[in-house]
Amino acid sequence: MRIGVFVCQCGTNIAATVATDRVVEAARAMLGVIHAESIQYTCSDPGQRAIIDAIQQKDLTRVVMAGCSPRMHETTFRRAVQRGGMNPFMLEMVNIREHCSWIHPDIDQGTLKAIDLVRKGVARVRRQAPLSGSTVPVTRAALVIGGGVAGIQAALDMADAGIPVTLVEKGPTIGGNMARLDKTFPTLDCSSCILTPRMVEVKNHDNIKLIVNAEVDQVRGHIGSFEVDIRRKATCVIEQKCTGCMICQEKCPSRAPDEFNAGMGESKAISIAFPQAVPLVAGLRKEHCRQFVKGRCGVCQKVCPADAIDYEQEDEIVSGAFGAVVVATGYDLYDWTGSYPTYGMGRYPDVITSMQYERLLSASGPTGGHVRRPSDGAEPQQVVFISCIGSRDESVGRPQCCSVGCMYTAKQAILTKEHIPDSQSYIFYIDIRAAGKGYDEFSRRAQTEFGALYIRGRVGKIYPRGGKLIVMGTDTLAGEQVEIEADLVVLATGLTAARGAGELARKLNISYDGYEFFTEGHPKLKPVETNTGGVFLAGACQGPKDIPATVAQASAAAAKVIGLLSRGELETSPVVAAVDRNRCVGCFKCRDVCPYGAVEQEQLPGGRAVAHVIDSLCQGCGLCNVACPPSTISLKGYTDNQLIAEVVEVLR
Amino acid sequence: MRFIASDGLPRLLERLREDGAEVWAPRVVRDTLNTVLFSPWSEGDEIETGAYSTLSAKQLVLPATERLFAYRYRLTAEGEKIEIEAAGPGMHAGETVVFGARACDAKALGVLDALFLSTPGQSYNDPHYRTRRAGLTVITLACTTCDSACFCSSFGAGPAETAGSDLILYPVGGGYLAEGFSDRGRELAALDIFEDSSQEKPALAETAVLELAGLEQKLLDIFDDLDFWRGATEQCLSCGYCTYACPTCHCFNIFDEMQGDRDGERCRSWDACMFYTYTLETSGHNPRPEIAHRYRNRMGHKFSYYPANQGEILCTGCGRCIRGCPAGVDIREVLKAAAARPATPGGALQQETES
Amino acid sequence: MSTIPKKGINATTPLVPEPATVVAVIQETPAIRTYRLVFDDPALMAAFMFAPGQIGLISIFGAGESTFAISSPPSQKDYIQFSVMRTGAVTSAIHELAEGDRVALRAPLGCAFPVDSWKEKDVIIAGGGIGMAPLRSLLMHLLDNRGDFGRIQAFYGARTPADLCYAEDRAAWEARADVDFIAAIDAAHPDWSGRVGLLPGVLEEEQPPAAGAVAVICGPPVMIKFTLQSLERLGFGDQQIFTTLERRMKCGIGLCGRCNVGPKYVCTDGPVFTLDELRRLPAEL
Amino acid sequence: MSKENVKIVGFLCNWCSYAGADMAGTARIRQPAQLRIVRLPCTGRVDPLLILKAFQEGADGVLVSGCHPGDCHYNEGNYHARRRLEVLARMLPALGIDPARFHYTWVSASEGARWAEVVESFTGQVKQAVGGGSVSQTNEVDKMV
Amino acid sequence: MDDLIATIKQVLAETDMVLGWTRSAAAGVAVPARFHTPREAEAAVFDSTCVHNLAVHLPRLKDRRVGIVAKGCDVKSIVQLIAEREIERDRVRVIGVRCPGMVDVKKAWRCFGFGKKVEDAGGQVAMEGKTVAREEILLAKCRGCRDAVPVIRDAAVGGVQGQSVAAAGELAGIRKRFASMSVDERRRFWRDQFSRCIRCYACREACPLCFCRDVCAMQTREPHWTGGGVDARQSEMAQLIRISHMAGRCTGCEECERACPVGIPLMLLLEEQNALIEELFGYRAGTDPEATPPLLTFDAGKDAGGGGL
Repeated sequence: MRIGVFVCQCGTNIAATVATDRVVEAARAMLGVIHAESIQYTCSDPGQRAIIDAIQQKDLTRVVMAGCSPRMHETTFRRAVQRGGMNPFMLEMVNIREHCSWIHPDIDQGTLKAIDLVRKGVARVRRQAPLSGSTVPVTRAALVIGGGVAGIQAALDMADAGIPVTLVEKGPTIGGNMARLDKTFPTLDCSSCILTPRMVEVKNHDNIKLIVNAEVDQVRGHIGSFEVDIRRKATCVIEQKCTGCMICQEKCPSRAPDEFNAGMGESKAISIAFPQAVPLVAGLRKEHCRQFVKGRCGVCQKVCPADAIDYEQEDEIVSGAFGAVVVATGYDLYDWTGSYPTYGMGRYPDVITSMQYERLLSASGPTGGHVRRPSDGAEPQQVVFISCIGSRDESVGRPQCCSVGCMYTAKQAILTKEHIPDSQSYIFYIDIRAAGKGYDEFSRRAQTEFGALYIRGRVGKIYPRGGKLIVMGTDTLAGEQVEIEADLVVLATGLTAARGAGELARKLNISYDGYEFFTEGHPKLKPVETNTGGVFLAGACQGPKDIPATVAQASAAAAKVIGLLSRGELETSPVVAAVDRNRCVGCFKCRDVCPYGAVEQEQLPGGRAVAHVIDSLCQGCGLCNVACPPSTISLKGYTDNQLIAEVVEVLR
Repeated sequence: MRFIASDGLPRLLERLREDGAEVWAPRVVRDTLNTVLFSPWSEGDEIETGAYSTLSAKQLVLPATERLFAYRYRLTAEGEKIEIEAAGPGMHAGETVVFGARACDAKALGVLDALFLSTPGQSYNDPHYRTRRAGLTVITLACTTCDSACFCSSFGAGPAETAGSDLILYPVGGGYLAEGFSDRGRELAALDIFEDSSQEKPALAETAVLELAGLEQKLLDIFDDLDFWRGATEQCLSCGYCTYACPTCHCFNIFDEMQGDRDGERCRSWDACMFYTYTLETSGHNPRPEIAHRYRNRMGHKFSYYPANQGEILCTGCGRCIRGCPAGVDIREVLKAAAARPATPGGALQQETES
Repeated sequence: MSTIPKKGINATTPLVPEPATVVAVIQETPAIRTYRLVFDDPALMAAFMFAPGQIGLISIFGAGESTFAISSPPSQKDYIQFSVMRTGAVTSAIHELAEGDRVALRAPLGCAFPVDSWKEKDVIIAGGGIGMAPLRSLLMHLLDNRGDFGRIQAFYGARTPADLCYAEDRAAWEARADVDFIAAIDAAHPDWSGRVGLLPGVLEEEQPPAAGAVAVICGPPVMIKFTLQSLERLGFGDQQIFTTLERRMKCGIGLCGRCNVGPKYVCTDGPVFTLDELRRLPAEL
Repeated sequence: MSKENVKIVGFLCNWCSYAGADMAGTARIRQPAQLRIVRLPCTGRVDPLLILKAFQEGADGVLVSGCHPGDCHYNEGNYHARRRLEVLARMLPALGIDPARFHYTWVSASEGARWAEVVESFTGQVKQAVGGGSVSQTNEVDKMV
Repeated sequence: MDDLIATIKQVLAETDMVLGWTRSAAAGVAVPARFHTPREAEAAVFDSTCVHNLAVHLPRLKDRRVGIVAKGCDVKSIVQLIAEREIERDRVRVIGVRCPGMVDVKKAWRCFGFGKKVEDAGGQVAMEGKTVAREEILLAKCRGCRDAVPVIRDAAVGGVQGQSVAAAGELAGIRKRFASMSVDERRRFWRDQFSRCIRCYACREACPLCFCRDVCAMQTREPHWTGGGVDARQSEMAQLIRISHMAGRCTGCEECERACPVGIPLMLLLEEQNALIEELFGYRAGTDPEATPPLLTFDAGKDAGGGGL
């Protein structure tokens, strides 16, 4: 063992309160130390040169560098010893500046402490093994899960950068929730006018493969090389043949709910969601189809001019290899009908959700853009909006802000006035949250220009009376009860994670919170990463957000993927956990605590199952090392014996 | 015969202590669940003369852990050097008296002597063992009763065995008859704490007898009968209790005890052939991976190899391994079954060429 | 087995090693390094005697002690040589040693090859991998006393050319006319122009006559297994075949218990055994 | 009564508390000199046995500090640490170790001043705890305590 | 006994063996046995000397189908092994038995002598004319037993439901003394206790949850938590390793303490730890095969601890 110890004086930063010559002298007596010297500025060029020279002349195999914080210069000195011909991890830095000379004015105290720390460093580096990361090849392809605006944006950004992208959408068309919106706040752009061109671009992009009616079935592998099975659900329509002529939908005798219109209209068992759907391909819903329910019909098959109907079609597994995954599964609206008994639990047809109202406002909606209330088709005069349904409401277990309700309610109030000039909108709200650019101005316009009446307070009860809905609430500012005879009540329902988000998270091994929103890698510094390398988040799947924030995050995720996939291979950190196969008892407590899913089961010849660390996933936290009773999984560079030796040496 | 009254015993032991000897005797240990151990005795301590001690008295000649030497790395003018300082026997190096050993315990010392004091050239003459053994006086308590774990009668004279004892005390009314079997023992019996007596020696216990004839060869003959050994050890948990409690087991481990990186000691410590790690090689290979393999070696060592090499059976029938086994394993049952088992063919090369 | 004078061990405290210094380190293969040690006490070094086949225990304080065959010949008085393959904690610590580093050594221990009884006989040596270490000592000893023996054939096998130790020695043996030395690697390799094939096959191709010969084999278990079969086919009897056993050892003097194979202790009754002896031992290797 | 010459081992996570200690240094905030810091990637790497080992090797006090809950660099490391360390802390009296000699806390990279306060106050607490003539003082051989 | 034997025979029909007890002639008490055939099963017994926790064998019989006669407390070990995925539920057939409370055999032998047949009836334990109050001779875990009813069972003998559970007794003996000790007294107490440890690892080997066994860190140099020597400090560290690794896993079966040949009251520490685990996390090991052991998980919101000075 040939250890060199270098004690930096850092000018007088260290030397003023630590007698570096005494530290050098003490270091010389430590086991295995064959070289020790003090250098005025070790990080300077001549300083680094001195280290390199000593390594080469004295054939050093390990170096202890006593100086500033390793957080400052560890990389500098790792590179230096590497230039000297050593493995960079055979360097140990001990902090005798921030943790010693700068905080202890007494030179004896400081010197003694510095010697302790050097001894600790020597003991630790004695037990250090050379480390090198492995490289894993990167598959230059990305998977985007979810075809809403987030998925579309991320897919297009990546595809434009030359990356082959597969976009998987659960429903029959991309576009997501944004495609169902009429206008967007605060500019009142037509939602589909800005979105549909992007949807078409996806369809036509050479680098994008679009798979609709499909979900992720299984995910294997890790950053750089995921293998994903995608299940394409049978729709009884041969996608390649369907021309989107919609004759089948026209002739189909089976009625079915209109999901695109949030249940506001009626559709057919075979249908295309909406005229701008991408891809423009019909799909058949077996549960509503006479052919399947009654066993005879076959109308669509007969009328289809393209011969695109295949009743025998089965689910199909499409497998793909990807270097990275962007999750953009968006949101669903909170289902209020189960938890607001005083609002009728969905029994009053004229109490509707904001998305249903959005469809009533939309020119492509079931009413062609004429606002007519569901019960009798009458045009409402008095419209009551109630904010914060299923959000900011502890009583239904959803304390978080939906972050868009205030704004879209203002928008809908404005649109109501535009559609029905003599109407009056009332908005029950808790607080008006309008923090975005132009948002506050917008919500004020709803009041000042469009006459919406804002009432601060909750609605206690809604009940029908003579063709009207009586809305009873409290105006907490005025301190009085309010009763409004409404023609239509619109609930500003909050945003929840998309159905099945938790299940998808488990497949991808990413974490999610109690509401199944996915957890970002770091709340501040890694907003689009997850704790699983190579899996990124875009849009409302990470938490409620509006369109601009969604698009920004989607582009950010795309940028991360582009950066990742621009490398041919990935170098993994060498400070990862490793398993001693001979001693592993296969209890998998390591796997239980690993936040990154970096531990997998390995079957040894002979049948014994042991833990195996996937280097590219391991982040080196060391949780597994502590969870493993015999420490057969241990964190390289921070082994038990290294830490034990440090403890023993500082206490000597 | 000489006689010592029961209340004379503490006086005898105190006299020995005054003469500079450390005295050990079986005592119930405070704050334990009725554990009897040979423990240092001083005046006023109660001695347990009924129940058997959980551990034998072998620790007085083979301590559970002892230093072999100390090492130091020192920086000298010629660079780093190693200094090695051999340790003396340390514990129990002077006069030591063990009171209340049983015939089986005393005999065991002689069995160990066969290995540790063997003549130079044949094997090894252990300096620490020799020093301690030379300073050890064994005062044996003869057994007039026994329990069902005892089977010393299978080995020589059984309860009447005198080998290894300096002085044997035979319980009689009011005290003990004393008989010396060595110069040291006769010297003690002559002390004025003892008086002459014409009482008869009491009848000694009759312990169970285990048939041992032919076992030395039989254990070799059924060596390859792993089914037998697996069956015999199905309850064994592979702890080291039986080996540590055994008065004749003597295998040890050698390891370094560091005091920081520069200084340390090399120690030897009791080791148990029942541990997996005992024969584990650094390559991961283990010639005795299963409990069955290890127990087979343990039986072989006691009843076949040691008799072949040293002329002594490595067991005196004290029954400690039976009384204290947490899993209720009874060595006698295994040996009986071994005796009844038909021989199987085999040999070292067989396994090697098959593996 | 012949009884060899065991000077070098501290007579009164045989468990206490003697300080020694590394005088040379040779990187033989990626996993094997050869160390040349000298007792720090010059008197001890001068009196040191041993015979091929005997072993030594090297101590790295803190890590422990490990057993290795002596690979230098008795005629080499300047140093005691060991070849060490990296497998565990102690061997890893030994692999950290550099020239000038201090260790401690207990040697010689165990029984040697009974070369005195091989006078006039042909000797066949077959070593595989690290198993060549004791055979190097033996071969050099035989060559030092060349006139005492008949034909000497030595075979040394390894997986690849990079796994062969003792490059200089091999060149010297190949150059000598009084020994038939063949190094072979398991499969063809661009860096290798010599013999290719597994050692048992090479041995059978060379057909050493069994009459009046002894064979010494040392190597990994699978190599020993097939070499034994080859030797049997060539007509070697069990008493003509010698090998060495490896076991985990602690005391080296037949006390601590763990290295026994049945009643025999590898540290004191071995490590050298005849095949005949092994056949009579229980199957526990 | 308090003992001046104490030794304290600190186990600090690299990302928050070690950086916080760096910040205290950069700000030149004077601190008691008895603490020796062992740097780890995460408090999740702190094996409770390390703490017991430190006590056995003669530490008068042991301090563990990591990222605030929710801010762990590895997301979950300090949550696991919190459970492990809380169990250990509560076991200490049964083991015969004064619980005042152990403390674990959370200090972020920006809390240099708070770090200095933690060191100051824990050092004082340890001096107080071991000053009363506990076993460690009466018998140097038996270091655990 | 007939009921037990019949049940074992039934279970044998669908398993490779049944773990149970038989009477040892020499020891006079029940000893563990394996029954492979109905004929062997005839020797099965169950009484208040069936102290052994046979679940200790299950991790070593992972590839077999095993029946096991188990007391309520033994079943907790089985449950915990299932919770830790060490064994598979469907490979084990649990024969729950009605437990009368277990006699501390070592105490019995101290009262009556080794190998004397111990008669346990009606509040008294007796042999050859001597009697001892049953209360005095019960294992510590049986006082205030909360787990007499097996949590899982595939068969039952003697009506495991609704059996009486020994009343919670006052702390007695060592437990009482220990509870009243100061921290420094405890330090000395443990130093004395561990000075007797001989490192035989019977505590570990008898523990059903100590399934690392051959690679256990109590014995290794990698990691080198403690030396291999017999000395109070090293032995204490070795035991702390075990206790630390039992946190949130120990079912309190008391086997380690029973196995300890030198009578170290290990349960003092384990009981303390089990109690605080229950207090902190509401978790009792061995009561729910679906539950995640508390030190393998966390609750970001509810867990408390750490903070200011």
